[in-house]
Amino acid sequence: MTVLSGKDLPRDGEMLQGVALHARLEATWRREPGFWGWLTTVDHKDVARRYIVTALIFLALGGVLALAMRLQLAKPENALMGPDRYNQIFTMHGTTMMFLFAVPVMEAMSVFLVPLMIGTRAISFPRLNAFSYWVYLSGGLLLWVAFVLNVGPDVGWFAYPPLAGPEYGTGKRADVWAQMVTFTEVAALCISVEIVATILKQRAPGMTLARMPVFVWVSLVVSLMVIFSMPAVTLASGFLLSDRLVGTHFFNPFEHGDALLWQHLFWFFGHPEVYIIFLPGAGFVSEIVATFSRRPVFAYPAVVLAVVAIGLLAFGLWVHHMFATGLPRLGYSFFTAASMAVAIPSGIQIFCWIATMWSGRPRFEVPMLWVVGFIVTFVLGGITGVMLASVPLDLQLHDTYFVVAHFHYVLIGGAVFPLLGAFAYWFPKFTGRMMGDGLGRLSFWITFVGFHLTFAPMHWTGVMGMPRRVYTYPVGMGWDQLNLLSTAGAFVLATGVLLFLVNAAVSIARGRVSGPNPWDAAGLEWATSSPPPPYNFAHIPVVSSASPLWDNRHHLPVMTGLRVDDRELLLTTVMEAKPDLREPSPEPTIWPLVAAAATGGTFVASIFTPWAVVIGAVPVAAALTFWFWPKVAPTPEPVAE
Amino acid sequence: MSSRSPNKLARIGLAGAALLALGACDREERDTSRQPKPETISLASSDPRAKEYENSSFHISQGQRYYSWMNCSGCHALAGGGGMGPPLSDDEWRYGGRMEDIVQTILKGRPNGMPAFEGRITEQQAWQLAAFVRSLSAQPRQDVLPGRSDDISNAEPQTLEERRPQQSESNTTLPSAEKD
Amino acid sequence: MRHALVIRSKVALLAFLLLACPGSQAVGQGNGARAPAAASPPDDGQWTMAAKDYASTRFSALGEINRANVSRLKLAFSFDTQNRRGHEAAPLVVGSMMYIITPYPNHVWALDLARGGRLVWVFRPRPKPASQGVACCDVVNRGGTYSNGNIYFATLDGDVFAIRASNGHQVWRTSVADINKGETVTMAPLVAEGKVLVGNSGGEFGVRGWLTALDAASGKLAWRAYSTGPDADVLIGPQFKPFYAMDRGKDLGVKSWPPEAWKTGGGTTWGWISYDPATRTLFQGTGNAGPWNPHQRPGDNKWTSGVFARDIATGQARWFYQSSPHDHFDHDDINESILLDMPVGGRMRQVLVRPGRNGYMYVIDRGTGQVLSADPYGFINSAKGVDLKTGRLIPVEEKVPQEGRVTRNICPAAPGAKDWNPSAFSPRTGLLYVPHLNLCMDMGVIEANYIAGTPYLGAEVKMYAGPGGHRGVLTAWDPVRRKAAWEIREDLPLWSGALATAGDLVFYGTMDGRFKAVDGRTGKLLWQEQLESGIIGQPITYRGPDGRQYVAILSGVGGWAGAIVSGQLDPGDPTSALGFVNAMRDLPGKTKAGGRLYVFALPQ
Amino acid sequence: MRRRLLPLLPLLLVGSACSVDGIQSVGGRDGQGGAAIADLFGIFLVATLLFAAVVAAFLGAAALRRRGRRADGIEDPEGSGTERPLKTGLIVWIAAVAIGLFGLTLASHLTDRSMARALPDPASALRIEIVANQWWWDVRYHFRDPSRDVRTANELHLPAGVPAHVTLKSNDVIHSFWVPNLAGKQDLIPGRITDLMLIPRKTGVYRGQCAEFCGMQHAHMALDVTVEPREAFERWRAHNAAPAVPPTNALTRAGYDYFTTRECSTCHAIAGTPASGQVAPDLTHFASRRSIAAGTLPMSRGHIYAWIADPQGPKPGNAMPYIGLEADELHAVAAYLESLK
Repeated sequence: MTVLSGKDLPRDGEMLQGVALHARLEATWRREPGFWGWLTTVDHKDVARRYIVTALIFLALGGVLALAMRLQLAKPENALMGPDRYNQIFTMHGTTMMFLFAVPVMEAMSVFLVPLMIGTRAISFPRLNAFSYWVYLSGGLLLWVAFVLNVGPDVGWFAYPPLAGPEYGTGKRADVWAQMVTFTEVAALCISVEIVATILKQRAPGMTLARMPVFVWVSLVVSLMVIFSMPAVTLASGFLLSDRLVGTHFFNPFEHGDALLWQHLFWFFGHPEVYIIFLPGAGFVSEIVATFSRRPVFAYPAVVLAVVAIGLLAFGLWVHHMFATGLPRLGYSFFTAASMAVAIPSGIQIFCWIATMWSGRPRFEVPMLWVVGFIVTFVLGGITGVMLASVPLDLQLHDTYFVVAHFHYVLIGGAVFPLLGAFAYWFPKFTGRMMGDGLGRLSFWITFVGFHLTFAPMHWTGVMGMPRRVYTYPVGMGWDQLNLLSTAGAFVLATGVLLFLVNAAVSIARGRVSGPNPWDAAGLEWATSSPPPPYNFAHIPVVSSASPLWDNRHHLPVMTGLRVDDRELLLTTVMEAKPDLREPSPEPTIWPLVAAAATGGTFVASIFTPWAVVIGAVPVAAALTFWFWPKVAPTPEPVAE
Repeated sequence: MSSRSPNKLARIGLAGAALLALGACDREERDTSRQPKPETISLASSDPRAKEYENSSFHISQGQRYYSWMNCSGCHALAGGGGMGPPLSDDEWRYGGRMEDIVQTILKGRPNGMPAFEGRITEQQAWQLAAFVRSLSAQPRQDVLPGRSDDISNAEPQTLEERRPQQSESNTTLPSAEKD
Repeated sequence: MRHALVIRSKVALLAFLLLACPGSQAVGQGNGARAPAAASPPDDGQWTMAAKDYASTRFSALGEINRANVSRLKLAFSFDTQNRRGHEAAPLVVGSMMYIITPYPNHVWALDLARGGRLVWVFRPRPKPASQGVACCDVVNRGGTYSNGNIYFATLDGDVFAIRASNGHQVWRTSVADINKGETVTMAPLVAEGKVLVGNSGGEFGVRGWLTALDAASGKLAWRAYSTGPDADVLIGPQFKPFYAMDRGKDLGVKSWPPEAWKTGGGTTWGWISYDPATRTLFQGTGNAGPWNPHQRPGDNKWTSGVFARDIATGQARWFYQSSPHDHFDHDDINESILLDMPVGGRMRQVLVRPGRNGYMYVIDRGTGQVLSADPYGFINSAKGVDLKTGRLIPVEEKVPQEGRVTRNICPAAPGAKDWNPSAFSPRTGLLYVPHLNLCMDMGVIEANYIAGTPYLGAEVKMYAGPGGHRGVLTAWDPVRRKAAWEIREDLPLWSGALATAGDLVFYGTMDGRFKAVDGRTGKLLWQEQLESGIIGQPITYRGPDGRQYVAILSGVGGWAGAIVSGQLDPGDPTSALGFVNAMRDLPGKTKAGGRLYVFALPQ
Repeated sequence: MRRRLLPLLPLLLVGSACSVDGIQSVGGRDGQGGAAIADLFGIFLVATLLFAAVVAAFLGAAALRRRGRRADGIEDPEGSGTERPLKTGLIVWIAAVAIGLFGLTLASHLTDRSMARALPDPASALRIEIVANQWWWDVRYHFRDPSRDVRTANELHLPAGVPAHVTLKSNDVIHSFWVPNLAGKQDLIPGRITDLMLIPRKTGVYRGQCAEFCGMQHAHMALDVTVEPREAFERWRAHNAAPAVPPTNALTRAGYDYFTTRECSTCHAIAGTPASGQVAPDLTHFASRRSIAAGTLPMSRGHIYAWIADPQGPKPGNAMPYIGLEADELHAVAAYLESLK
């Protein structure tokens, strides 16, 4: 074997550019053809699109459940469904929306956008990325197949023991829930690790931390939050499973297990979870506002610091979900203060976005409509949030429809509205086509009106004493009209979301072809074609400002020298993003899918017997062995002189 | 859980998903219906109602609740270990161990001390109790059984805690009036 | 303290040796305590009641078998009772006959001692089989009593029998208990002043406890005194002069309970009754309050877990003392009361000595019910002591069982520092030989449901060995100095009674079947014999028709402690046998079920 | 942009909802502390709406300010001259938000503390123990003399103006005790004992409901609360401490016989009769209550019939079994229960 010198290897550069370069890169980075290629792909864009489509399907399913609940609650003493069915449905709604829609879709957006925004050819750990999708899909299937088979969890998305424990959580319903959590946590943790590594080590040269787009900052903060919060719920659901399956006593009060331990662990995850869902929304809004106001976002450092502050504060609030549990009263005040303090960074962000519009020249395209809808709704949700942070008020309002109204204002207003805006905004990047404008505006207004029609009345029903999670309510409590209004609103809301999806479907087929940068935006993701090629960028861009495409309108500087015959990435330094190393990126492979199937089988079987963990370890180990098997005779690579 | 043999468990584990798909609907049904299951009198060995109750996690959990409420646990102990009454967690059945035998035992009583519960509980409750009783000796399907109940554990006692007798002053001396 | 015999001087020892004369009713030298003569007449070599005498001394003046020769003790004869449940009874010896009462079905075997224990007759009372289902702690019987030519005993289903001792023919039969309510009778009746005194068992079934006096000649009801309810039912009248303020007031048996709860409040009398002929007063302990869950019965729950002094003629109460008001731990107070006259605080007092279940050795004035002292004789962490000013036990708050949450390390456990198995008092040493337990428990309570004839407990209990890891103790207690002289630690709980003899020996048995004789002064083990089954019975001694001294014991493990063997319970469930099984998981490996009388004597 | 303000209007109306006179209404001033909470709610509402209005105005102005001036060029923030005033504005805004939140936190804390301080010594209060079960409330009044204790279910009678110290326990899963007109909620957690002080100010009839999801029939776990003058409460107490009225005619006697000897008495107790079951609601004065089965059905003869005949119909999953009474038995038992005033 002859050792090749570095000069002999094909690299991009003056010798190799244009069509020839594209052809070489295409050959190196494309996925394998056909169904096999579909199964084995490790392209972050393929995986992210898959994630997004799957999450949207779960959104639709969760939405259908919501409509079913609203139908049941449309009138008092309604006999549409019994308590057993209703309890499964509201549990499935919450679980689906939180675990199968909101978190995955936000992470999928990061998986798609972050490598493009920071100018790299692939996400780090692309096989892990593929693995995470298959695991997520297995978790979602487990939950929904179980639901169809009448084994849907009926213990609430929070699954408080002892109700979810072995004695009162009859059958396997709670096990399905707990194991589904394990699936989605594994998937989310995988992605978070990838995102953090990608952001810290793969930014385009010159993209210092201070020049990162706000959305990349958000992705970094959110991923770190996932890494720190999700283990708590994984631990908790593991405890619950072992309580249920092998008779441990973590939550058995009789043997000094503690039902409140669950609540602490769960909300230590559960509260950050809310910000994990909301913060990407803030990231979307920052990008959209800047683009359509024709100026960089106002007070970028303040916005970034606000994001980081929310990420930190999120871990100090969990007890405000537990004010009624009888913990020492004085300690509550700390959590009240911490909960209220979140309003400060949120307020900073709101101010900065409006200030960006104020000092820019806002163009109210469809994504901007969603942003304005977001600001209005989110501020209202924030108001009720501040109220709920107060112990005396929370003790009255906790677990009433007031809280239902609050968190739908925050989650739909604060996360789904920006997400839909983001879909409209990046739709050309996903598909290469523009999303229809007229239908887009119509769907926004219907969704917006439907949303408030649904959830605004719930403030009253809550204040008038209607508790959450009831499958029916008696006549004569004064809740009837308000509930009917909410039900009507829910259908308007659903119509709006449906219109959005129809618009998307139509636009994929027949939308206007967009070109690389239809909005004339500043971020690197707009520097490549729409949709981007498998290798993202022919040459790695070089960045010298926070708005590269605006500051270098005519010629974006690039660097060259990456190999084109092998998947090669440029690694840069963590702080300054100076070129550091060249690193190979893995090839497509089937093993993530096999490993995910083995892991999934193990998880599912361990609902029934603890031995599944022992037996299942064999196929999992085998799949991982093949996955990590070193390539035969790695292409020789001389050390740079 | 110790009664589960690895073999059996392995089988269940591998067939877990299949089981889920096959029987889940019945097993998880929260059948709160008013009527006891319809009866078919048959000379065949097993009452067809037996499976319906025994393969239902809901009925077993109801039975578990009644086991405590109807004071079964007072004689037969919480996990069926026995006491005033014979153990239920073993494979010995003085009066037959089939579901319908146990229902008969519960409803009609047995001469050596088992009281008759007919008229004190409903037939439905007796079937649910019987399903739970059989679960104590791990006879029904494993996938409908709870891992444990929220009761006292059979773990080793905690003897590490330092045990020191409590003392107070007043017991060491006689009331002053008595010191004559 | 083991083997720490207190002999203050050589002079005392010399004086003792001079006075100690085998076969005579020697007066104790060690501390001045002695049983009142009226309640403890001179020994006639027979054993006519389980406790030997009305003072409940379980002391025999026979001294042929003594410390020097006991090691040569050999089996004289044995007899198979054909019953494999727990044998807790004391054999009776009257003249040349021995009578044995077995557990359910409560056969009475009459053996001719003159002919080597040959069977003369057997009486089969045929109790209702259903009674087995309401016997809390194995289907035991604690013996009969002989009086005036008749053997009196009670069957498990609550029938009291008088049968001719000579031929076993029934004289009368009176049903006193209703098994449909959960009532059974397991105690050995006491016959005094022409009255047969018998009480019910069933504190675990929500019964209402009582003590009944039947006319010994006819079996007709003389009186019945309930342990709960209105004063008229409890036989509280003008004679009633309790020492402590907490026991004064009208209808406390109703007022110290939630409405109606006294009707299912327990307070059964299933243990030992002592009788003082001098004052014609009987002393009767009452059992635990029902249900076990104390939160279901706020209040002091009079008159459970205490001791009554009653006029034997009318049953009218004279005084009452409650050792465990609002009982938390199933601490019945039915243990034996030993009548002693002894110096307390410098003057002789007529007292009851009661090794209480709650772990305190009570010394109570027989006449007034005043507690003179209460000292722990076992390990206690569930109480801080007894307030002698108010008479109240001072509970430890953190050991009170919680609803829905187990409380750990409650010592003593539900069977107490000592259960039913009686102590013996030797006037020669002045020591009380207390066979007792060293068990602790985890206990949590839950709401109990009352269904007549089913258990009414509301408790989840798991017992285990107390500090030190041993489960049984034989303590030689000096009631005058209020401390233990010595103690012997036994691995298994001591569930057998003790016997003291003028040979300065103490006999007792262990649950793994060892029948032991130890030195009454030092506790030194002098002799032991491995029997077929564990011993939970009461040893006796008597002078045979041939004039020699014999020692007899029933072997046959069972009872609450031994139910794991006699009932073949599942050691995997810690709550089996109300939690006792957890402490006895090793017993099936150490003994097996049995039922046999063993009689020992010195070789001729 | 006034349309964007429309959604704020409902929030404004929330304030008016506080004065709604519901029997299960958060804004009630019927218990001590209720007024303070309502005031606090008002403070929060005004303060937060003020901030929301500022945001809305700013947003509206920003949207309208340069609308229509389309250009493809990129704004130079530094050059436009708005950057400096906006930065000042940001600092002012942060300060305002921080001060506002501090004020609200302080108001909340002070309200909470003052309510806590205003609570009387539990030892002097009426002692009530409430044990939650799936899905009903077991209510016990404890007195120094235990024989005066009162046990009832799914109802609470309180003397107006007298503090009641409620001890809360759960027999199975986590529940939450909530009578919004009187006080905030408090969870009942198995293995723990929690408590709550109720100080009703105004006589009336209120409704409480379980506020923590507790399983199948979480929706049907209510309790009726009657706040009455002290004398009326004392009468109620005395009446409820007494045993049940004996049956007076052949029909009720037949019902009594059935009840005390058959399935009913296995779980239910009626004081003064042999029925002593402890695991289901005490029915001693059943007919004097306002509702059946924890607020599931209003109390009436028809509903008593309906409930006994088919308890799983209106409240599926509850522990009361279908017994299958014959018509005459049903008639008798219902008549007997109806006589238990």
